Amino acid sequence: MSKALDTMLYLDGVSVSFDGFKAINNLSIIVQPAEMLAIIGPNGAGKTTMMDIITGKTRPDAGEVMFDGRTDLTKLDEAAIANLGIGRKFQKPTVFESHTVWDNLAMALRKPRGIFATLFYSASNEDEARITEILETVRLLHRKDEFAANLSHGQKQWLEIGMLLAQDPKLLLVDEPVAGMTDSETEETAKLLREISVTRSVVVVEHDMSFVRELGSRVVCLAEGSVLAEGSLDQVSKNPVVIERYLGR
Amino acid sequence: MLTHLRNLLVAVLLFLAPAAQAQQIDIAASVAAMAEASLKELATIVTDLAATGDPAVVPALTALGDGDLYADETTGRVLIQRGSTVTDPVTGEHVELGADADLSKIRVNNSLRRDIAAALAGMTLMSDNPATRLSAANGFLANPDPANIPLLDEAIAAETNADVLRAMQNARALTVLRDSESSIEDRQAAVPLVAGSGRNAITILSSSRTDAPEELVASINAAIAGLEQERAVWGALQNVWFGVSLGSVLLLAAIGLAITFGVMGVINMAHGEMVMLGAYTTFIVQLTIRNNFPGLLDYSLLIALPAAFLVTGTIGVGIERGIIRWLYGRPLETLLATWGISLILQQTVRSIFGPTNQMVIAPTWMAGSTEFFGLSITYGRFWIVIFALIVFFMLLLVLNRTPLGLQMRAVTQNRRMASSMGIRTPFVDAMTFGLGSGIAGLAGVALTQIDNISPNLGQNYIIDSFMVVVFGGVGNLWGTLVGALTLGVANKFLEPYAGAVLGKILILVLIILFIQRRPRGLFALKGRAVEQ
Amino acid sequence: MLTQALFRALDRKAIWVIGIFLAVAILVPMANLLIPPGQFGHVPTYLVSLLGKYLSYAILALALDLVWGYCGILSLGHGAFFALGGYAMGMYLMRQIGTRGVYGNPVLPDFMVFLNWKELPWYWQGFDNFWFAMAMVVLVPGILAFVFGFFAFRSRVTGVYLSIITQAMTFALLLAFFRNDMGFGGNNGLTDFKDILGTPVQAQAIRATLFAATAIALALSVLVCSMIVNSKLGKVMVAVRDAESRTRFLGYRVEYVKLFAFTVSAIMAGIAGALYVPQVGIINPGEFEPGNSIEVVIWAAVGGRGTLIGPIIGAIVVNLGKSWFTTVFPEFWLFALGALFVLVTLFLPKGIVGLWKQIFGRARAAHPDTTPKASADIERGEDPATFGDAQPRPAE
Amino acid sequence: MTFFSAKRALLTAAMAGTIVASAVPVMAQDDTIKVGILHSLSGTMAISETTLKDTMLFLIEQQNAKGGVLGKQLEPVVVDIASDWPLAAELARQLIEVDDVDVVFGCWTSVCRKSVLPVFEELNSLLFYPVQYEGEESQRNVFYTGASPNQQAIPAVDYLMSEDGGSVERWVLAGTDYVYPQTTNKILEQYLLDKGVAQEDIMINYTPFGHSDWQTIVSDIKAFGSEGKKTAVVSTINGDANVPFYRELGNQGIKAEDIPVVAFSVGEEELSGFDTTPLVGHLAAWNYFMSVDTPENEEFISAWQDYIGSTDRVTNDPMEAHYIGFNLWVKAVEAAQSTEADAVIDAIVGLETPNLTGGMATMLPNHHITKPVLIGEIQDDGQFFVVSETEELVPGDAWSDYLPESAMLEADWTAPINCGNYNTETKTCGAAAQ
Repeated sequence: MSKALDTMLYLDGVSVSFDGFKAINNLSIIVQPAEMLAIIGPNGAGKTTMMDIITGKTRPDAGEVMFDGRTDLTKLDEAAIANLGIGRKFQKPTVFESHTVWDNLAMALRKPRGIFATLFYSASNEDEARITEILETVRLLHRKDEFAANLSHGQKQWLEIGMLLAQDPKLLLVDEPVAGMTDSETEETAKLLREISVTRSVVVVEHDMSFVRELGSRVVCLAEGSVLAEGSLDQVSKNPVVIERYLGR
Repeated sequence: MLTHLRNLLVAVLLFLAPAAQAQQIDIAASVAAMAEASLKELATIVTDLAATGDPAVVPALTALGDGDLYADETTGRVLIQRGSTVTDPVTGEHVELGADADLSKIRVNNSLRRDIAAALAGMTLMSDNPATRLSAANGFLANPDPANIPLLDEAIAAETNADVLRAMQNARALTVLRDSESSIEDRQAAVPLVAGSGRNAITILSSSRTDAPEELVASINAAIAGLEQERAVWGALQNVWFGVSLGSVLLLAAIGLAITFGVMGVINMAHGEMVMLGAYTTFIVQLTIRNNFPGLLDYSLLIALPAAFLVTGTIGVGIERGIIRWLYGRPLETLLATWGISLILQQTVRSIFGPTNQMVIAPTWMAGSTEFFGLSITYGRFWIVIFALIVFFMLLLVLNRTPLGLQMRAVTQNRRMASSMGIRTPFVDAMTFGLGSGIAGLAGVALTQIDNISPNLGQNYIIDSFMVVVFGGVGNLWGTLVGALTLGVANKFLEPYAGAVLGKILILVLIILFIQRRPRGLFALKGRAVEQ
Repeated sequence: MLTQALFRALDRKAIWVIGIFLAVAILVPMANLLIPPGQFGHVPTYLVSLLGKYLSYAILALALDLVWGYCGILSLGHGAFFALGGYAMGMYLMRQIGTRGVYGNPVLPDFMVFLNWKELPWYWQGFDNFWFAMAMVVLVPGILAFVFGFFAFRSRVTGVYLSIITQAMTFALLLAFFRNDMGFGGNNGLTDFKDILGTPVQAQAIRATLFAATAIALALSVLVCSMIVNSKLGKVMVAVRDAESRTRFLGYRVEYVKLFAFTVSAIMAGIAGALYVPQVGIINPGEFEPGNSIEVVIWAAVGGRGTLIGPIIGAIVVNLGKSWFTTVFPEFWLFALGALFVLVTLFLPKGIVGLWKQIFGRARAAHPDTTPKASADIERGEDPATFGDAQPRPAE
Repeated sequence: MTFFSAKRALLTAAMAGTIVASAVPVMAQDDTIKVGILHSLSGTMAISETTLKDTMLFLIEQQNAKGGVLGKQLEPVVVDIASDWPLAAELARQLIEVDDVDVVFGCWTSVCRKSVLPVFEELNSLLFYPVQYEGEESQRNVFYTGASPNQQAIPAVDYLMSEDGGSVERWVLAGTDYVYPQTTNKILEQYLLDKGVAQEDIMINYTPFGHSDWQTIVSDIKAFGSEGKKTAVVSTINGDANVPFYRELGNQGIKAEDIPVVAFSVGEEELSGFDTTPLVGHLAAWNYFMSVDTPENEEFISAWQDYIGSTDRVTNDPMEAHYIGFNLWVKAVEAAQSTEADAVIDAIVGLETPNLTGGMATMLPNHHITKPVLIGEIQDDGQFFVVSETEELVPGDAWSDYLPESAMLEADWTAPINCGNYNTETKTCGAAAQ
């Protein structure tokens, strides 16, 4: 418990299995405040399941999951966890397609989430300024009144990142943010994430090695539900086991 | 079978006939008088005939009781007509009907039937046919009369067949037990015999208790106490059987839905109508057989099985190709469209066959019941249970062991992948839906044996079917099996306490609560796959 | 706060709809009461009640659309809330009969007298008071929906499972209300009403008033729905419909959003039922039939779900058709209704409103607001109304 | 997303206009007398009611061939209730107000009658109701041509108690859980208790509509009936539930000689749906059987079968009730020389028309009629063999004498009483008796 103190995210000995298949096996990961962590690993390594556990979608069979040094995430559900300050971007960009870009952000904006609070909510100038600011950051200002469904794949990725920003979380879980982006966009994203990680913790899952390199963060390689290697990208990519199991020769 | 016995009986009696020559005049006259007799007069005639004790009256009385005795309005003659054979009730000779013969049935009512049965029991106790003797002994059991004790003693002494002997001894024991003239010792000795006589022993004993002397009451009470314990056990088992048989009906109705809904994701509200069409197919098949090949009547249900499967399967394929295939991935829309189809099918059947019930006759091998230790099992229900299990395992086999089954599973798991691997997905879709519908048709064949064949037949089962599938867990055939049997047994255990209506409500409430606990049913799939 | 919400609710479309029904609420009774029979423009009393019935159905359809069209909850049990509201009203009307029942019992309704009940059951107490009864009209369906929804949504019963258990709920209530021991008149239900608020229910003025009340209730329902769907909460509801778990990861309590919509919708359905009963003169367990609830779904679908006007149009059109068919071609009504179900789902997935948009919306096709390419996407892949996670799975 | 435009508003208004225009009553005075036929032609009740619609069409055609009524032809107006009872009330109103019919023949279920009753009262029109029912009702505008409990249930029980009927001592009252069986069983229970039957010798059981799994109940009946005393089942099981019930009886080997079942809702039409061989000897109590041998009946059956075009079609008791009701109405109209409801109501009481089973049906002041009560045993051809018949016609009783709440009530729609619930103790109409 004391070890968890002063960490942003603390996973210790987490295991979960589905119908006998161990998706996560004795996984331990620590993320410090204002730290970026990149997670790589082959398909089926348990990356998404790990995120599911952190965000409350899946309950672990065993192990400790602590947030901000004191909150036990295994006891909470998705909404509570999100409200604690954990934002998540999905592998497949998931935006609300029948809402406009603006509304997508308005919904994500950090505001009271209660029934009556939302029923009687009116956007203040402050809120609108914040949304406009985010729209500029993700470069979607010119499409703010369009339905999210009409965006390209890359734009949806950006919108989702924008929603993440609007949530103003302490910890961001970002699953494959650059799939479908052009090279320059990828670069832009890396830059954005680095900026964010100055004040918040960020966990990025990505296959794109050049992107991971650009993040310049600590790297963890997962395989078969547990940590295979940990360190800088160079250290990890030189690890023979990682080469064997993931990167290939 | 029964007619066979009767013919045998008649033959035996004919052989004995000369011995009774002396009284034949009387008998013939009495029998002839039946032609014009009112119910009251018939009762007198029957009593008189029975009083002769002459076996020669047996054929006439048997025929009268069975409704096979006719009066020829033209000649006034009384005749026995069975099928196309017409015989004289007294001589047993074949009779050629005149061209202008006009046979009208000599009708009897329940009390006459009872009189006849009692009269025949006395006369047939010494028959050569064990089955006849058995029914005679059972007749005595139903009407215990101390006057018959000597007759029974005589018969017991001569009896060789163990079953018949037991029945006779039971009848005698009961008669003695009820006879206030017999000694207390005799009556007490009769108690254990009566107690061992079968299902109704408790009720017979308790009714014998009313005017019995004290010491007898004590031993009767002891016997009842013992029996009641036994009955509690058998009663529970009987309930299990009722539950299983109700469950197998639910299983039959639901199993096709487990395919169309569970495997394909189509919420087929017209499923009940497929069941209904299966039942109507059975009706048509039986009608055709009755009119053209009456000899096959007993097998009409078996013949109807493939017919119903083909008819409903084809209609299912038609519905899939015509409507459902435009709606894949939109399960809700399939609910609406198939609900519409169900209304159309119902009204179509109503327009063609009319709104009234149609008749499907039970084959002889499905009629009646048997005692299995302490359980009473009706053949109809028994065969439905067997049939449901056969259908279930055949379907399991088809899904898990045939190429079609493999393709079905492939298509439903990943349509695009399956298609790119060369599986003709539209064909597989149509076949899957056809299979589900065809099985519904099979269920319809079985349901002709317990329910109405009317345009509304399907509606009575659709909600129950969905409950079973959802309760068991969508996409899991074993879940459907366990779900159906659980609901059936639970229903039957609730029924005695809560009554049929409240029992059903409780089951629904329990399902609702259960879904809260396990939102995906009894046999839910786990893991990430579920959410996607 | 409220004024802002109201202001938002009263957009151009809503003003139109509300305005029309308020006008209808005034004009039809006037045409009935002021223009003498036989003259042009007179609306016979019979028709006033008939139209009143349609409008109460329209409220029911709108209520269903709020949960289905906007929140993605396909309730196959909304008829139950409608019927419960109706029963609450019916109980009030039964108590109003007083000594005019055939047995002249001042307290017990006739059916209780001849089933030999000696005193009024506790749950009938208070229904002689109009306001108590009106409170029950709102509370009974509301509380049932709240409790049912609380457990169901908390357990994350979704999609087809939810639809099936709502159907089970209405079916269980059907069986329960059929029971004479329940004390609601069994199969016969409640009927032979005499007075409402001291005035005979058959009186022309009362019928006109009931009609006006129904039309106003419909206008208010539209207002309430418009307020909800135009608020941020309404956007969250649509978000729940389209991507439930994503909404959850944004920190919204999906179960409460659903519970709110479900409860509000049930209350609206209850009010519709209460308005329906005095106009048709009977409430019986038949209203709980699962088939009735499914028919409500088709009203919404025919008109166009996910819109405010669609379900209203759908309810009126389908019921007009029903009235017409059952008189003119009685044998063909089920064919027509069945065909409607099939054709609408196949060819008019967006209902009459969608068709209207297709035909008349072309001119404005360039405007991004009204031509959501989204709809095409949604149609193909993630239909808002489909059971997102009830995807087909293999048999084991 | 909603959007709205002036065009749509216009459409809505136009639609509303059409409704108004189309529903204004047609005021044309044509030369026919309109007869409303209000039965379910679809839904659960279609099975029973469709035949009644055909019967009415048949009777009207026959009457028209005879020259109609008052020199005018009769014109049937058929509507479909679709087994939807609020719709029944709506359609009744429509028949009277819009189609301007002079009389309505219709309904089968009690709930249908209850739902349309206020409409007939309000609009002062006439309803002829042809089905046996639970009694406890008499309304000025309604004529009950089916049996009330004293014309069906009580004679049936009397028969079973008699020596001919088997001197029954134990009773199972099995019914579907709705008002008719509940009331009938209540009346019968009181009647049996009055006759000295012990409470433990009466078993009452209710099942839901369309109940199809009778295993438990039939085995309970079997157990109840094997306790030495002669037992009978009085069945008020309704509609579709009968087929599975009788099947289970047959399969569990309950024979009519052992435990006879007397039914009040099973007639020729219902029996045409199954093989009656295992049911021979079970009973039904009605006021009409197709097998009754009278010239009127023979003529009726052959004309009906000609009309419907099938010699397989059976006739049944509610059809006869419509036949009687129709003839009484025709006579009343001719006596009153008017189709006005008030005139017909005044003229019809006391009029007579032949029953198809012999004797005359008389319209009583309580708007019920006199009927013979027949007990028939089911035969293997689906017909009934009459084993007992009341010696005299039984007048229909609106209020049962066996219920404490209604024993003192009488219905009399003639002057000076002119009410449906006259209390013979307080000498007032419907005044609080409690």
